[in-house]
Amino acid sequence: MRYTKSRAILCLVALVIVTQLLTRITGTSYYLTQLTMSAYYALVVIGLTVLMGYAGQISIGHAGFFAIGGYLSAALTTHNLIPLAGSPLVQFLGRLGVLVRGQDIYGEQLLTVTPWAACLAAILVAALIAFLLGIPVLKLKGHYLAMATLGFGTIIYRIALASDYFGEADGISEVPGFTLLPGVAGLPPLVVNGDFDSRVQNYYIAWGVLIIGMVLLLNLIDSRVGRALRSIHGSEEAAEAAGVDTARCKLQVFVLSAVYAALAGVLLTHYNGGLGPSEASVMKSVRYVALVAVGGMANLWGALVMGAGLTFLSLRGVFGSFDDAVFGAILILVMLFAPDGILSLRLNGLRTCLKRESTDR
Amino acid sequence: MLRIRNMEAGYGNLRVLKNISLHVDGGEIVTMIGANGAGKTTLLHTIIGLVRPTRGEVLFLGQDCRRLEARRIVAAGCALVPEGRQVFATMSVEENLILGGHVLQQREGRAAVLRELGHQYELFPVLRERRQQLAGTLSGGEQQMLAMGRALMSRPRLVMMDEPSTGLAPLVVRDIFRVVVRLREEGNTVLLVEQNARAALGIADRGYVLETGRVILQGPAGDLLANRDVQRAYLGREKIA
Amino acid sequence: MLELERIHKYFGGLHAVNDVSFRVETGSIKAVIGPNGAGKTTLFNLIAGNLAPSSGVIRFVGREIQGMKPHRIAALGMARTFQNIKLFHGMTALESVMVGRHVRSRAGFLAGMLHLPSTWREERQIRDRAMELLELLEIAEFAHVEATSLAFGQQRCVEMARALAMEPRLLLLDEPAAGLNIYETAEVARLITRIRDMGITVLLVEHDMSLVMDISDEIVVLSFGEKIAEDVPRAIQQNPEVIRIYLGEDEEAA
Amino acid sequence: MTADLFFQYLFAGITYGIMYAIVAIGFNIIYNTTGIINFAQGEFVMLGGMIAISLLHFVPLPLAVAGGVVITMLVGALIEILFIRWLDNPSVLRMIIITIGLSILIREAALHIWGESIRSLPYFYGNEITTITLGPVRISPQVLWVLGVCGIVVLLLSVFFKVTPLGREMRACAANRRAAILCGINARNMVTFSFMLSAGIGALAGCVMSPITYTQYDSGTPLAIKGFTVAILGGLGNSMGAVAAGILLGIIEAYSISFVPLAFQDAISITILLIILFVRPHGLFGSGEAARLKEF
Repeated sequence: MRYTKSRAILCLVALVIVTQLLTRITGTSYYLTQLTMSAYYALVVIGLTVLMGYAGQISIGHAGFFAIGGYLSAALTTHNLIPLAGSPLVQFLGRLGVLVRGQDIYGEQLLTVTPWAACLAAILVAALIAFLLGIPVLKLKGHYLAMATLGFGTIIYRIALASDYFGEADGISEVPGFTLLPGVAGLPPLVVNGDFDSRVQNYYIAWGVLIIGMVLLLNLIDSRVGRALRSIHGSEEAAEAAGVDTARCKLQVFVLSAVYAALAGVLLTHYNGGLGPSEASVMKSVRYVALVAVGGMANLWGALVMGAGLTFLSLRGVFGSFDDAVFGAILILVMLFAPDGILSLRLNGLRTCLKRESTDR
Repeated sequence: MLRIRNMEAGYGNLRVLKNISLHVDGGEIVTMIGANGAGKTTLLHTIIGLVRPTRGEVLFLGQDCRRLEARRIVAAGCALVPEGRQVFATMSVEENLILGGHVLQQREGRAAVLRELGHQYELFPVLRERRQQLAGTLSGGEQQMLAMGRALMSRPRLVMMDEPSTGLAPLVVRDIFRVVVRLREEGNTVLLVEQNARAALGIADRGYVLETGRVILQGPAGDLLANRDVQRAYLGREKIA
Repeated sequence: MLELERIHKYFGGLHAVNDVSFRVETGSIKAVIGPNGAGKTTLFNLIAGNLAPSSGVIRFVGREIQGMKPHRIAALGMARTFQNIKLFHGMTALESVMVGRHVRSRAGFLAGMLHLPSTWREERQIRDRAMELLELLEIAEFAHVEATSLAFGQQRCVEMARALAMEPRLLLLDEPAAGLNIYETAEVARLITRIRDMGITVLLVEHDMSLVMDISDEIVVLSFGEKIAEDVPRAIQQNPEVIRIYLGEDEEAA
Repeated sequence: MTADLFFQYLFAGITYGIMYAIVAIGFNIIYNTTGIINFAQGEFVMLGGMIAISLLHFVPLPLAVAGGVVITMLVGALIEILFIRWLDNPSVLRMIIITIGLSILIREAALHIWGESIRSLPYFYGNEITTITLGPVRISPQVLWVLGVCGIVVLLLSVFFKVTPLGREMRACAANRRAAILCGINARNMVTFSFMLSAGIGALAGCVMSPITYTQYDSGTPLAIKGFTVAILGGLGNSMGAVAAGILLGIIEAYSISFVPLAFQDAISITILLIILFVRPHGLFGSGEAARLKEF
């Protein structure tokens, strides 16, 4: 089992490298931009897969966690703290070394939170919200759980849309790059940003993060806790009878998937240099659910391939103005014909989807 | 009237009934007795089409029932008084009865339903008293009568009853069984599934004993009543010491 | 081992369990029987923690467990099987049994994600133990088959193996022979006796009377939520009250 | 707050509230016969309005509204027959996802047919500035139309379910599906009817509200969330509870404008939904007991 797992990961790494080389040879390196973004979206999808496919808890609000990550990180790294420089909190933060000085395009002095601190804060907040929300929400089942998470996503969307602090309908732009590692010993620094010449580097950062995230999740589902999760999906009653603390397990995985979504939100926001409220919209959440479903529900590899693949096609504009409709159709077709994501059926379902998509166009 | 041959049925992987053969002729009361989990309810559900047999044949009035939808079998004249009564709790007694007359209305029109309604009120006077009351507020015995009345509203050729005595006081059980006897006098055919073996065999013409999905004994009710093996079917064989 | 003291359970107006008390002695096989709706399953759910009793005390290995969550009771050493087999969809037979080792292992969330060496060692032990149990129940050849796709009798074995993997002190069996044929039932009877001989106390609900009479040390009879008899099998068979509720009242006598 | 304003808000609240109640009743009808929450319920409201607006180019207003309702009913029936009828015992998760998918498809179809522009039916009587003075308040006659039509719908529905054979059979299916089948009732057709019925009343509500709230391709989802809130608040399956809960939510929303920025208004109903789900999932007016004795 472990053997095939590491081999599959190696294949993925090889594929990532080959793809980059191919784009270079064929002079299509502009594809790298969308491939990078797809990797981050796929990160959300694999996190949601563990929650939905393995633990069996639906969430139609994961765009909310993505947005919490993205928005907090963006706001903290762009809002100028100079006017508040005198306040004890800002001074305290300054002493902690999490503030950075800079200049905006007009040469004005800027004082903002460093990306690392902002990223950590954003992820912590997302985890905390997931934790607090999860305690009551995960007691719910079926329609109630679906509606509650949908409601949560909508609230985040409304807040993003209505708050001056988060830029209302315009969102936040001019988010600085995120220096993961400073340049050492002649090596260039590792920065998440949208600069033209760091495109290759960012492609590797994104896929690197995705692959690490994938390895961690693959390990998880194969472990004691992972089996407990899957048993909850199979039968909550039997899982409890086998000594699994189902409430705690569900909460843990809910927080974990929220952290994945928030991390993806942070990184993608720094990569794109900004984000808007549509990232928090219900349609985005539904899209993640669709990607999990088409990946085969309880199938991390399917989720990764479909998450990255379909998102890439969507970002390339292949579906044109039918973009959302395609995801709606995918959802319905998968659920009608291959709800369990059985391998053979899944391939059939996929073929149907692909046919549908091509006729849609 | 009803003829079942070598039938097998179950849910998913679970084979509840194995190799069942039985028949019910017109005008008789046949009882099917057996302990919990012997497959009695599954048998009735298979006859009425709620469960599909995996093997064998089910003939009702010479018609093959295996592929028919439940409501078609009901329309053909086979009625089931389900276990646990299953009355429409939020609807009035009269509404329950009228709904039971659904197939009669389609067959013979509204007037026939009203006539039949009168007949049920005569059979179960207590239902007439409570015609406007919500069915969910009736006592257990009254609900059982309502469930029987509802099934009889379709003027069925064969009435099947699933454990009508469960959870009822002995006096009420006696009333219910009296009605069953009266049904036969009126020319009806009854297939009665019971756990209360003594009472059921007391009124039936013939009986079958079901044990873990198989018919292990059959014969005239009187013979079964006297049979030591019937007791065995309920209390298990004695340890061979 | 297990002690029920004046247990009552009401559902709305329904008195589902009425003043039931009995004890299960360590190392014995005890059976609960009774007609439909007698409250047997409710009683099981009360013991396993799926329901909380309206009043009364349940003691297990010296601790009061009424109202405790099922997983905590399980951790104290109580395992159960279900009437309508509850296996985990999408997991192999081996994995299902490995879930049973949950309470006997420790690896947490992060350890699982990082696959630390200690986790890895523990994982191997879990796997070995689960495999042993599958061998014990003679279904090792299906270890890597999805459990829900197995034949019915084999599914019961997987469920039983899962329960045994918990190394329980008390095993609750809810109709272990339901849906099995005569030979399989005999097999189950043999297995239950073996489990008892392994030192595990057994409490079962069963409809197959011959099974119950053959293997139990003591029998409790329930009717309408009340305990009407508790005795050894031979005495239960002779008990007029029990015969009455099983065969029903005589028309004339009533 | 002046008395005048107080009554204005009150009327606005009741108007919106009864609208939510109609959506909630749509949820209830389908839920009662199938146990499914139809996430595409809001789209029926949008479709009704949109179709009527388009028909208005060819026929007079009453016919356009009737057309909108009838066509939406057909869409509802079609959806049930194509996507739901033939599924054997589907899981709740599966049904949720399918109906969400449907709502997206309907919305996207509407986007392609009608575009992103905001449309509306004309006022049924008078225009935007026509008002009627009722004691201390001046209200638009359309508000009376909304109240009247929705009130009549609720009334007709209860008569339909009480008196007609079809209504009785649908109630029977809701009360006990298996027993209904044993009475010879075609339970599957009842499900189709329930989809048609809830599509129809949703569409009607969409028409009468259109002059006030306007209609846009994506106006369904927010309505669905509020309708669901109301359905839960009133006790799932309980339509009289839905009316009370709808008016309550409408009034809360209306008055909340004085306390919270308009943009957060939606967040209020969702917060109420979340709180209700956590605290009293069987609704404000239902008890656990009554939830079992479902009542239209």
